[in-house]
Amino acid sequence: MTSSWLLPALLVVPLLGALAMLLAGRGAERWATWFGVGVQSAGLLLTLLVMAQFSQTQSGSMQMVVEHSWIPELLVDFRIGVDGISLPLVVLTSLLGWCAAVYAVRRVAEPGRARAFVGLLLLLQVGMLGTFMALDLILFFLFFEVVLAPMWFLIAFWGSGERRRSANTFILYTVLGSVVMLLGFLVVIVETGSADMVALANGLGAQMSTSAQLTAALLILGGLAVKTPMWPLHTWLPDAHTAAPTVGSVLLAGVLLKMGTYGMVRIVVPTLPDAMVSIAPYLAAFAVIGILYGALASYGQDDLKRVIAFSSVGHMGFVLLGISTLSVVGINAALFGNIAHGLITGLLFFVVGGIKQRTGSTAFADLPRSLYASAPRLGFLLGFAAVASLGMPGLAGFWGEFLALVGAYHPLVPERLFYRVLLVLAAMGMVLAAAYFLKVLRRVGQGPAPETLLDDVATDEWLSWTPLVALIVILGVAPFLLLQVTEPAVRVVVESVAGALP
Amino acid sequence: MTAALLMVLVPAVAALLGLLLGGMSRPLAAAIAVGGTASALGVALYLALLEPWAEPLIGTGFGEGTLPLGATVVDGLASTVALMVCFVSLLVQIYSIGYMREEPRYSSYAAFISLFTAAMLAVVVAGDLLLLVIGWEVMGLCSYLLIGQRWEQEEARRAAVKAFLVTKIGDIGFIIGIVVLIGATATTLLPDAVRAAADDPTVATVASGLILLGVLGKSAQFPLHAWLPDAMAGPSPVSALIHAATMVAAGVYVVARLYPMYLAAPAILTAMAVIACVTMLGAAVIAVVQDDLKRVLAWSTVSQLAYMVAALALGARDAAIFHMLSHAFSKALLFLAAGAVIHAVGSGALRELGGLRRSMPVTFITMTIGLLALVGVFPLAGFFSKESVLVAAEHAAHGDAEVASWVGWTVLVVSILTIAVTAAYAQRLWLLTWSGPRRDSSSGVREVPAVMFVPLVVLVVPAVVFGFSALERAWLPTWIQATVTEPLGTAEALRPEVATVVLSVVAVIVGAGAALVFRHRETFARGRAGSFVAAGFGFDAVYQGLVVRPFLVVVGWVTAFDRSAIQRSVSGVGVGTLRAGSLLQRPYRGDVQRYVSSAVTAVVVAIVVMLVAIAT
Amino acid sequence: MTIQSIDLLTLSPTLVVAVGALLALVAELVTGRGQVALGVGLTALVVATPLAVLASGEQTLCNGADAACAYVVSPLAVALQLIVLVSTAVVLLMASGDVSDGTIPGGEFVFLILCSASGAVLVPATTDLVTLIVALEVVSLPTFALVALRRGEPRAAEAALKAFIFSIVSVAVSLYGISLLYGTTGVVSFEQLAAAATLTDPTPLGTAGLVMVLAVIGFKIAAVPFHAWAPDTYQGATAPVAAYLSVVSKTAGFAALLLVTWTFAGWSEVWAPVVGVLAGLTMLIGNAVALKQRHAVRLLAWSSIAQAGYILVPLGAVTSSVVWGPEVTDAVIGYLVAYAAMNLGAFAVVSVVARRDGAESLADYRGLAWRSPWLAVSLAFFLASLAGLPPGLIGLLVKVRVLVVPVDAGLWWLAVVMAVATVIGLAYYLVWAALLFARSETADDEGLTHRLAVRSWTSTVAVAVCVALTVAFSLAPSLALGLVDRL
Amino acid sequence: MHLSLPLLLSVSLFGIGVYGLLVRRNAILILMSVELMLNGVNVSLVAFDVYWADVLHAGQSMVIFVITIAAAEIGLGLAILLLLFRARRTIAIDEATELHEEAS
Repeated sequence: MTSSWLLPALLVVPLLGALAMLLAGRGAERWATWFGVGVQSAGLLLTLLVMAQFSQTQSGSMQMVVEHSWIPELLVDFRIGVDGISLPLVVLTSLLGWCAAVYAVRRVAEPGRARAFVGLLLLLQVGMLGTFMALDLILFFLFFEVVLAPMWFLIAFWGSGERRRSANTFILYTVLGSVVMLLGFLVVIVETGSADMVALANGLGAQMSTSAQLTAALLILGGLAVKTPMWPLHTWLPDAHTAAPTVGSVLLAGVLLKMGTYGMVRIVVPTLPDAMVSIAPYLAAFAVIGILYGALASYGQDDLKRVIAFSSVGHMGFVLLGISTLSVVGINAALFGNIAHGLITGLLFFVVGGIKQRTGSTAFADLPRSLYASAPRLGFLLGFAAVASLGMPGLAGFWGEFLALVGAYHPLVPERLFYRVLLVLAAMGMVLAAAYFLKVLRRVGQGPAPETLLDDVATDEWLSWTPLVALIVILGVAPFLLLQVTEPAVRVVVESVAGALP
Repeated sequence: MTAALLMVLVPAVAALLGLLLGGMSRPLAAAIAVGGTASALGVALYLALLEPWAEPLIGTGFGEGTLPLGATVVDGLASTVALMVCFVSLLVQIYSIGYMREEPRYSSYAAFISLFTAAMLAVVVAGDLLLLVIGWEVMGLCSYLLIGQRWEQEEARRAAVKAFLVTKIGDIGFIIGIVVLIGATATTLLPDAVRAAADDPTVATVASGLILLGVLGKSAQFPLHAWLPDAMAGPSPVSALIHAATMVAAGVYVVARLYPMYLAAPAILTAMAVIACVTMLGAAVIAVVQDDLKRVLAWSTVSQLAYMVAALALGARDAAIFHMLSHAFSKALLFLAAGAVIHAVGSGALRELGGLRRSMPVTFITMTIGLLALVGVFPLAGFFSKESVLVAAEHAAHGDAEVASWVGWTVLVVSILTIAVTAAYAQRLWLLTWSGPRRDSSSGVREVPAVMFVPLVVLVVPAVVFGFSALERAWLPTWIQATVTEPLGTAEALRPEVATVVLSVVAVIVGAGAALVFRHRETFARGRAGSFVAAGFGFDAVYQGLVVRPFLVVVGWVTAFDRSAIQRSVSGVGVGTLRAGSLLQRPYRGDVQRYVSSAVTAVVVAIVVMLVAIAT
Repeated sequence: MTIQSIDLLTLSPTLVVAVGALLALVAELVTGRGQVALGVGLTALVVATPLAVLASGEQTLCNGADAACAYVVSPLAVALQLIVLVSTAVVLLMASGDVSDGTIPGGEFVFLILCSASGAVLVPATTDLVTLIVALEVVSLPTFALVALRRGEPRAAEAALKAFIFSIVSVAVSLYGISLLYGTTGVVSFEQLAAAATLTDPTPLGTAGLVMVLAVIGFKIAAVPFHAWAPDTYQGATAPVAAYLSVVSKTAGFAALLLVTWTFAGWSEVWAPVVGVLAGLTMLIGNAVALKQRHAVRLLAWSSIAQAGYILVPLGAVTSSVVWGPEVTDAVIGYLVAYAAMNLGAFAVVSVVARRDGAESLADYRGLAWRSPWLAVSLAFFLASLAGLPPGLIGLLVKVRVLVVPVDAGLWWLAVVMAVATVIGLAYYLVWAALLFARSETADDEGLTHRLAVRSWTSTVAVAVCVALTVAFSLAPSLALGLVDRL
Repeated sequence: MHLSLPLLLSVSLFGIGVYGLLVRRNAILILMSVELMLNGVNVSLVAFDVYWADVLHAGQSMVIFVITIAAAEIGLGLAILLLLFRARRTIAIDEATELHEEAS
């Protein structure tokens, strides 16, 4: 195929960009952020090419696969490709990366140092894209780990508040998770003698004994659940978000969290179907606890960023619920929810970052009231993002949650009644989400007429945020645009599970 | 792209444009809003001309697979309601130009109204359940936004949040109901799903019961009614459009849309009837003791909506829709007139009104007609529509409906009682606003500008003549009876019957008479009981105690739990590891002899252990 | 009984290094310049390296009767020899600064290092317990002198003494163990011992002997409970010597461990649990105590203790399902190779920084990135590698490779301990890395920015070599993980 | 002569050496203790050599090596002690604790 260079290029371009930033001299400080925009634009362009080359009719199979033997001693091949499950996430990553780069042009967080900042963002991009493209367990794990160091630097050096502590918590916690996940991968590799995700998904993994599958699945899920984050493993998230700089938060919530749930759909469900069938109800229970807990905890927070962080726990709960149904609808819901949450929470963190830049804080106590009046456009965007996040039908946030409920009505696993109880509880989470977002809007957006006006949304901010707004609306009114891509791939995944059912 | 979808999209686009460009100039914002709504009305007229009652217009959706979206169905019912929605929306938009003259955020206001119109139309023409959900929820959002239009006031902020959350509670049921419907019937197409559900009593009962919760929230029925009176904090045109004519009626409309499914669930119908009875009479009684013009009308709306729900419960869908349409005109008229009064006087408190007859003649006449229509005085629209509900109740009492006859009797009795109470509060409202000593001379109250009173005059027309449309089978009944889910040709004319007419006339006279008799009593000085009734029978306190406070307590628990237990356990692990480090560090004091001793000891221990292990 | 042949070519790596040691001493005597000695030493090592590769598969010092040879170069041995030779060369580069400013006398230094290295080259090629113990002593004894050589450091003697006492005691214990093994089997050559071990179950005497033999190995690799000397000794020694102790000396220890475990593969139920428990303790204690360190070299010392624990894991995981073989040895060798590159790199940076800024405590590293960005980036890279965090890919991959073994063996507790230990380890590497890039907060840091007059480009070369190696391993991990297969 | 007698001697020597190692504070005495341990090794090696009637006399030849090792160790050890004495004016081993863990 002529397009075989595309996916590697998608990784190499930001990698070279990061290297260039490492090697660039002090003079580069001035143009570093523009360079970042250039590289991310190139990446976005490549992503569009990938989309153009991608055959939607065959989205159930891996496309544009590139394969190279790399470390035979570990059975590791450098094998990447995209299908209907990973492509949307690749696009999301490129897009959010681009938005972050544009945002960073004029708004590198304190203390500046644009070269390092841009270099780290580009390195982060490599890790994120790689994770979604990897078709080898160990390669997946490596890319999974690649994002850690850059994100740690971003939080620890460009963050605020207890940034060092939060950064350390973030990395130690997630490393513990990923090491556990690695143990699970090793079980799979040792048992099957293969690290090829495609082969494993196509029945090689299912040949493992049920007990081995259970061990592996618990370990892998445990690791991924930290990243997702699944209740009660979410503790690192609020601190990390509170401390992280704006683009750090955006990418953390927008992309990094997705790596966990993506891993479940990509690896655990098709590779370990027997185990998944028995674990799914527990996963669903945790998911629903997360939904309710996230919403309730959100309501109790007194900091804008923490509210959003806990809301992520709730939203990812819906994604987990979707996965745990193991049904076509449910997994589609999870993938949709991933993308929607990436866009919406990305936008939320951008806007909150904008507020922080203008007012110097995100704590309710320090924020002036009536943002709607002091900066109407910023206020509007906050309202828009909040409404999207609380699951307003017609905006992207709703469909993932709605379809997760539909999936929970007809789970593939036998525990139907249990799932229907969960369905009701999860739906209650949607009201709770409305409660805390309205509280936020009432506290931050509305209020007596302000004495001073804030700078309203600047051109560069519009530029970096508009794509997100547009996509939230587009996916809200035309969810099938995305579902058409994911569905065939999801069917393949679900078929592998269906065989494991009694 | 079907015309139906176009009808939805035009105001939606107007909303978008209004938000993007409206800030530039007021006239532009107004032009976009009015133009958008007028275009929608044009499309609605066009659709009506296609005679959808004879042959429903089906529009297929977009996308395949899991979530096709955008299917539309325009049958007679939808077409009729769409016309009403567009008509009232247009009048409200025009009215708002005048009413919101001083409003700094007019452009977003007009845009949100346009968005609301689009959402309501989406509900009306929805051919799939998903479009229905979108419209349903976006309406709620617009309601929230518009109630909170004046968010500088704490009252408006609170009312907006309350409205959204209370309806959202009902919407949990609604959404789960839709999920059940989709899950059980494996289709998202509304007609197919309804037909399939109607064949399965269990699914019908579960789904219609759950969806009913959403309906109760949207249509402000007991026990989810408490938000509507507070919603009067929004501007009057908003109250007229959303909280009187359309959104609150959407609940009724949705039940009508899914009617075959409801008919298959008699238990739910009975529940609806009971709820309607409670709401009908309770809200009317509360309306009698309100101090605020708009709150009287709000409680009245709650009460009137209960009539429609009752009609639905009794199997009289056509009567419900008939009353819904007639109520839309008269109540929109009343709210706009009330808005005119508030605009002119600067307050809606009944204490501060009175004797405005001379200075606001047009408003006076139109509002009087509106009140008469509300009470149901012959030959205004309200008379015929209310009679149709009473006739349905009578038939049900004779056992001609899905529900038991006691239900019919109950509804009949409560309805008659409510007519009396309605007449009483309407009379009281009229007296307090228009009669009495002139109060306007000193404050310089003048009639509102033409842009505001013209819509009032226009609305008078349907409020007066609409009632006759149901007298012939070929007129309105054929229109609204024709749906995709039911066979054609069974429409019946909705004519009053002697017995009910006599009863209701007596009730009106008794009610209005009582209000006249007690007119000189100081109506505002109330005892404890009066305050209790005025506060909606203390229902807010019940909410506060049963929902809000427990919620906040649980939030407190969870937050504290997260801070202490979970967070601390994590940092505890960190601190613990560091402590372990300190502890493990302690033996290394630099004395090599100790080091060697422990090493030698370890060797001995290892040997012993291994010897034991080998031996066993 | 005659030794029939002495194949000098096969023996050449050891010989060249030993001769180089003498030449270096002479060269310094003649020229009076330490740098010349360094040059000679480097040359010897550079010559010896290809010779070692050439000798792969050869054997010599054979007894004609039963073809038992005293010097057998298996691919495994070559791999270990390569680690020793290259690492020693890097240490020499590192030390050039110390030599040129007189902190350590050049000739003696090179002589001692090469003497020790020749022993380390010998260790993996030995074929009996006697030669092995002698070779290990050859590695050890010069290092005590090396530690003590440091001028102007009153604690050097104490540092040397601690290592020395530990060494002689552990050697004595191990020798007793050897005598017990000899008493049990009547043989000392590995092959005969292996045959005996496969034929018979472990006897009490043999069990005790085998455990005692592990003592000297434990000392060399600084595994718990034979580790306590390492932090004190490393701290008292110069950075290059500490680097040598932590890499080359340790490699010799692992070579010995591989030989002993191969020999007694039949008795794995005796030594594997011991090694496994030691591995777990070493990882946990090493990492936990490292968390509390404030002195750069001490931190690296505890880190290298912990790293030794990781390397022990595959051997500790030898069970009935995972037998001693390539699965185990490749993991050990792979980790050793990577460890040599990244640990030497870290020591190289520490050595340069210590000489430039007089920096000893971690606090002195605050803001290094603004004074010497490349050194800081290199150190951060090495720390990331040691922690097993990308971009230090090789550090991560060898950890993965090591972890495969306990997972395969179903030895869950060991795998979990290693996982937990890795996370603890990450913490202190991070703290250090964070300091590198932190802004200087106090004004007295200015004092540190002045640079010592004596600068040595060769020390920087050492850093560069380590960076190059670590990057190369990261890009092509097979170079490390598949080293044995290539020899 | 039965094997147990020389082995008893060997164990005794080794044990006395270990005892001295653990309780003596004087570095010289510790060196001597280690010498005792090594001599214990030597005794047992010779005993085993005889016991096995080893034609290669591995045990005996090993004794030579042990003696060499011991000599080298003593030489080096004394040098280090000299250095220590110069710096500290003492060879009490429990006073050489300048390098140690510092609580932080």
